[in-house]
Amino acid sequence: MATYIRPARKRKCSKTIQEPKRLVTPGDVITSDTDFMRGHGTYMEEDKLHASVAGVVETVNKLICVKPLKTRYNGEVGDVVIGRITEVGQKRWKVDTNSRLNSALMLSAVNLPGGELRRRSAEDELLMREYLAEGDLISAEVQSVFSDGALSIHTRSLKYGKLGQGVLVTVSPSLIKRRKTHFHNLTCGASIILGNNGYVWISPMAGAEEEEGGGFIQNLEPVLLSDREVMTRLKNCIVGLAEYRMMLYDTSILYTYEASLKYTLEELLKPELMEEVVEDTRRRLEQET
Amino acid sequence: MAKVQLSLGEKTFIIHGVQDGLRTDGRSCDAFRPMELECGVVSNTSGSSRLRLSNTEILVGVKAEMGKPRPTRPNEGYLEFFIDLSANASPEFEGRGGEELATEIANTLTLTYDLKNVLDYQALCVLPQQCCWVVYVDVVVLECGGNLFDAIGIAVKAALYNTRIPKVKVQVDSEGQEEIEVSDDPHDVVLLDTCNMPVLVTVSKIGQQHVVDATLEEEACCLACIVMAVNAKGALVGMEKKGSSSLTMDSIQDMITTGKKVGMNLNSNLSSVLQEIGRDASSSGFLS
Amino acid sequence: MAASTICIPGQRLGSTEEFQAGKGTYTRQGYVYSSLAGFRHESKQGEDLPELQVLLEDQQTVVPEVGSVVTVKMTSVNPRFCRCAILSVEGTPLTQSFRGMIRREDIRATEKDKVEVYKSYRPGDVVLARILSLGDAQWYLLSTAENELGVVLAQSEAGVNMVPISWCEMVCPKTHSKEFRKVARVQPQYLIQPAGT
Amino acid sequence: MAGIELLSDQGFRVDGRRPHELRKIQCRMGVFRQADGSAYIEQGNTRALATVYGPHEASGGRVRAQHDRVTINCQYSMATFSTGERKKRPMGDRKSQEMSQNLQRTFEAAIMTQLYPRSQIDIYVQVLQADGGNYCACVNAATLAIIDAGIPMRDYVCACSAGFVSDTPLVDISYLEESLGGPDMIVALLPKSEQIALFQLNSRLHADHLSKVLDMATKGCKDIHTVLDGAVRDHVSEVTDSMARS
Amino acid sequence: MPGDFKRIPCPQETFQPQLYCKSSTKKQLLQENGKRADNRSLDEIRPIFLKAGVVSQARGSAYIEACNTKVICAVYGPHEVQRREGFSMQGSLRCEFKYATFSCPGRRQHQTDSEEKQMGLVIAQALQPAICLHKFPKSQLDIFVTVLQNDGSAFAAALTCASVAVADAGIEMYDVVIGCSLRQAGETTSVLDPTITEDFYSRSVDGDASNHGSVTAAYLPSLNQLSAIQQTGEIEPEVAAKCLQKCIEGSVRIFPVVSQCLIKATKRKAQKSQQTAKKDDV
Repeated sequence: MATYIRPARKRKCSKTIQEPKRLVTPGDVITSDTDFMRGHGTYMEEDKLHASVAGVVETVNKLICVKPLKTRYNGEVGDVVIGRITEVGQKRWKVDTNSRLNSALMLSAVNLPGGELRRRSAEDELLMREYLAEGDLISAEVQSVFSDGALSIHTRSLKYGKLGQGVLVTVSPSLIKRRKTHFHNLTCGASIILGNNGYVWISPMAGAEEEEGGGFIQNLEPVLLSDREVMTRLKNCIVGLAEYRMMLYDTSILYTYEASLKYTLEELLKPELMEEVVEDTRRRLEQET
Repeated sequence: MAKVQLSLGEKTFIIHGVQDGLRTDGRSCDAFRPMELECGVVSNTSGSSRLRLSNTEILVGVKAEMGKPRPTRPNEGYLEFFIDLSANASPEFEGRGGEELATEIANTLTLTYDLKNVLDYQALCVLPQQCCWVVYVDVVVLECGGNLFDAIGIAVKAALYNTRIPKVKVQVDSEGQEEIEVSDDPHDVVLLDTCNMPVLVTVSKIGQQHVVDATLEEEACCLACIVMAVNAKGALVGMEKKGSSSLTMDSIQDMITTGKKVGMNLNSNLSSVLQEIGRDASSSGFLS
Repeated sequence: MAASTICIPGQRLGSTEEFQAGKGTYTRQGYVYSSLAGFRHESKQGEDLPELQVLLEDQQTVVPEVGSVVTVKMTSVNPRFCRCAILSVEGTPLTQSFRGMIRREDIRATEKDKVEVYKSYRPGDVVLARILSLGDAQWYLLSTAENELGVVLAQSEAGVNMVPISWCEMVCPKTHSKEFRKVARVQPQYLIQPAGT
Repeated sequence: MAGIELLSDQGFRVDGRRPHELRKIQCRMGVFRQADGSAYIEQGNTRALATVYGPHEASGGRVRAQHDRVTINCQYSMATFSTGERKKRPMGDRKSQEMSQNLQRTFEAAIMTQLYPRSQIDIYVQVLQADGGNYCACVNAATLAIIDAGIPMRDYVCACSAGFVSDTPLVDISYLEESLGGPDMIVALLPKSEQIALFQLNSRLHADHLSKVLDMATKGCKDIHTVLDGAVRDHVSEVTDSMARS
Repeated sequence: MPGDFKRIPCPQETFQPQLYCKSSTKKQLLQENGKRADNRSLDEIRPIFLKAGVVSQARGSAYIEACNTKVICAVYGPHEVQRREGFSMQGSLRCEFKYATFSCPGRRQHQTDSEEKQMGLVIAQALQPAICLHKFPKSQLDIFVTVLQNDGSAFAAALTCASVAVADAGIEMYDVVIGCSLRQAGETTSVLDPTITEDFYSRSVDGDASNHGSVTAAYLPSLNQLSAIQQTGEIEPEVAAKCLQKCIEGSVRIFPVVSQCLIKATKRKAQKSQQTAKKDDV
């Protein structure tokens, strides 16, 4: 069918869910005990600790913080992020990483063609647009956080750098589960990078990497149709998981992928079928734990 | 339009995908994303509709008001289109940011609806040269996920289907003065015949192939597209080429054929959904 | 020149097997086409295929390109860089100026770290510079790190055109006060004598 | 006053409410996917939509950015079909510019602006159907949208209108009650600390009655806060549950 | 001048008197001998006068006249982009299209209305594929088109005129752009290069209105591609394709005029520069 229109569905009345303990909303008093340390999402007033966002209170030792359901990305050193170049400056690129300020990628924080130990010359400054231009995507690691909250990122490792062919999916950063590794070669035949900032990159399975050119040369050969089908299905699965607010990590994605196999790619676009697939996955994950 | 920037790799992936007939969301080249439609969303309008096409969300409110006929057509009423690209859809549209695109869409709609066959305009006239119905069709774009033209075209047609214009009686009093009396019975209304109204179909050229219902990402890869207004019979009631590239006659012919096919399909699907929803539907709107 | 050699944009001039595409032409699917309304020129150099050009003497549209030498007028100076308006490109005057910028490290070729912008340029100076890169959305990036590039025309505080006395100093003929400038060793081909001097 | 009695002898208002009763409030958070936060609210027949983008890099470069706090940018608009008589333009007139400014001030008082130096938060509200208390509905919707976007606030901001008819203060007045003259008070309140973020009074009201009407509006704000807080808690519980089960 | 209409003592709304004329004779598209009102055959275009380099201040300019349709166009630039936008390796085009207030049967307003804005956008888009925009990064080209008199097909004339003006400005182009209009009247009849009386007005069609409409196309002769299509009225897709084909045929017939015009303009320029060179020698 070329087109598919239907009357809007009524949203399912969600079953009454028990309110989690220690759920707070802005302005709520968390504690009047002064022994605690003030974390994110809280503020002090009149010697009482108040919440400033809506979420569940988390206490780690003496630190109290409230994590909202979704926010812009709050970078931490060591996080894997995916970013898009928005501006080429004189010694740095400005990168959109879904944080509240653009991140900076210094010219000195990238591996330039010709080996790691190469000295950066004035010519490199003029050639910056040749390496990374506006719109290009990179994977990188958070190197440090500036005082105003902006991030400084680097790509000085072979696993980071400019991204080639693939699809980007953006989800809320809070849906990305923190893992040891965020780079996965999924058994279904595609690789994904789950950026901590909520940007997910799906690409064809990395073959024999040609490491010449320091990763600035892109392979623009057509992707095999079979690989493309896998990637497309993965994309739809990740979009579906995010839509129904499931955490994203290799297992959940893989299970959803497997559950989705009973439908064709076009069928998966229908919300009710996607919902069914996600519920199947949820059940399977719950059984395993 | 709310534009997304893409890297060369992403563009290549999309273009090759279209070449292979498999788009990044799993659709084939001539398929639309599923749409959800509801009518009667805003209760203080004569007719309204809300359409959701993936991330594109359109709200249309129709208000019929009394006005003076245009001097060029003294015995016809007329439609007036207004598009509001609200800042809700994208911060780019804040202030006057969306005005240019909004006029472009409104112009296209005006051209395609301003035809003899589309609507019985004479029925909208109350008193020649003095009084007629002016049907304001106001479109608000609440979210923008690509393919604005087509989504607006469908939503407008649905809102007009939902429109109820009060019946008007003209009485001549003893002094020969004409008096207009508008019926306030909610069931004593005139409905508009929508079966000749067109829908818009945008066929975008990507690489060597063309697709319908392009997403924002696909629109970023598209250099030229043709916006066609297609009626239920499959005839073109308006066509415009947009974009910065030129097209060969062969590809134009192919694109027109696709447009006709998809347009007729859209029209027939839309009319069956509208029948299902019914003329006097009202719904809860955003709470659902 | 014979009238038959005038071409218009989109006109096919010959196959790429016979010719090379030069100025004012482009190639498409194995043929050389004209991209200007102008006169057709063929030039042969050595073993290469003859080069096809379409030229129009008096009127060339110019925009600053990387590598071209431009004449600029300084508009503002600060410790890190100076801003300027590009007035002409390779001797062809522009109808409207483009904005450019010379960074401190691009002012001269040697002892870059000792450069002081104030001792090199002042607002109002006319300077020869070379385009380094297209820069960002607003500014072209220029350099004067060559002997031939730098100030050609500067006025002293007394409002008189100064005379260069060394590569880094100029003197005012009226007050004989010296001022620092990064002076260009002007080459004749870039020199356009103002009328009446 | 033209024939309509705003308050019957039995103490009922035109729409059957008692003076201290609010209209029915229904709301939903997270209506849109692309924005950072969004919310929709219905207060009787008044419907408003709010979206929040940010915090993000301040547009217009360093010039507009404030080095010590976030810039809050608001736009108030009304759909052209929202009012009884069609509006010519959704925004740009003086009234909506004033509304935008009011919104900005209101939320500068509540959002913890010092947390995000050099950034910008865009708050866009749109009235889809107008039936009195448009500004209030917008403030309430925007509050929900900001919470949805996870932007830290000192407290909710709840806004409520109040009128004064035949010696009785009326809370949450409808378009009809607004348009038949009489005083019209708008209060935006941080309900927990009872701080007023915005106070506006149109037309004349005897100073003796001020505190009565203000109390009514304040109470209205607190009632709205209860409703909104309930909605937020439901939303948060549902999502937390979903995330926990995966 | 955009006037302050509140202070000018003239009626707020005026109408042209023609509206109130009762036309006794029904307008016929074709005469009995199968010819059009001005004795042209169906696919005959009006004779065209085209001259480049008519505005001395502009970098390039052109004037086109097809009987009573007269359009003038001037090109300025390339110059720096004024608005603060992102970095672009490609130049940008801006086109302003304006009907002179006296050009149409009814008076037009000074302010550019939405139709004119739209036309400007379409002209810019139609010229874009023909211009080597990568040759002037970060810069902008301004094209100003004014219709002096509109007797039908003014938009098509504007397209041709604008492209000649750009070529005259010495901007590198892949190809020239030629515009051509057509009015379809019934399934089989189509009238090329219609005058304003022949042009399509949806409500003036009697009886069955299907396959009545107008088509305008911009053709790139060397690339053999179309860079603009505008169609109004109700036309079957198959017929529409034929209409476009006829527009292309029409454009091919206009091409020699364009080519002659550019050659002449180039010669004139060469002579001029030789003369000034001689003067300098003296």
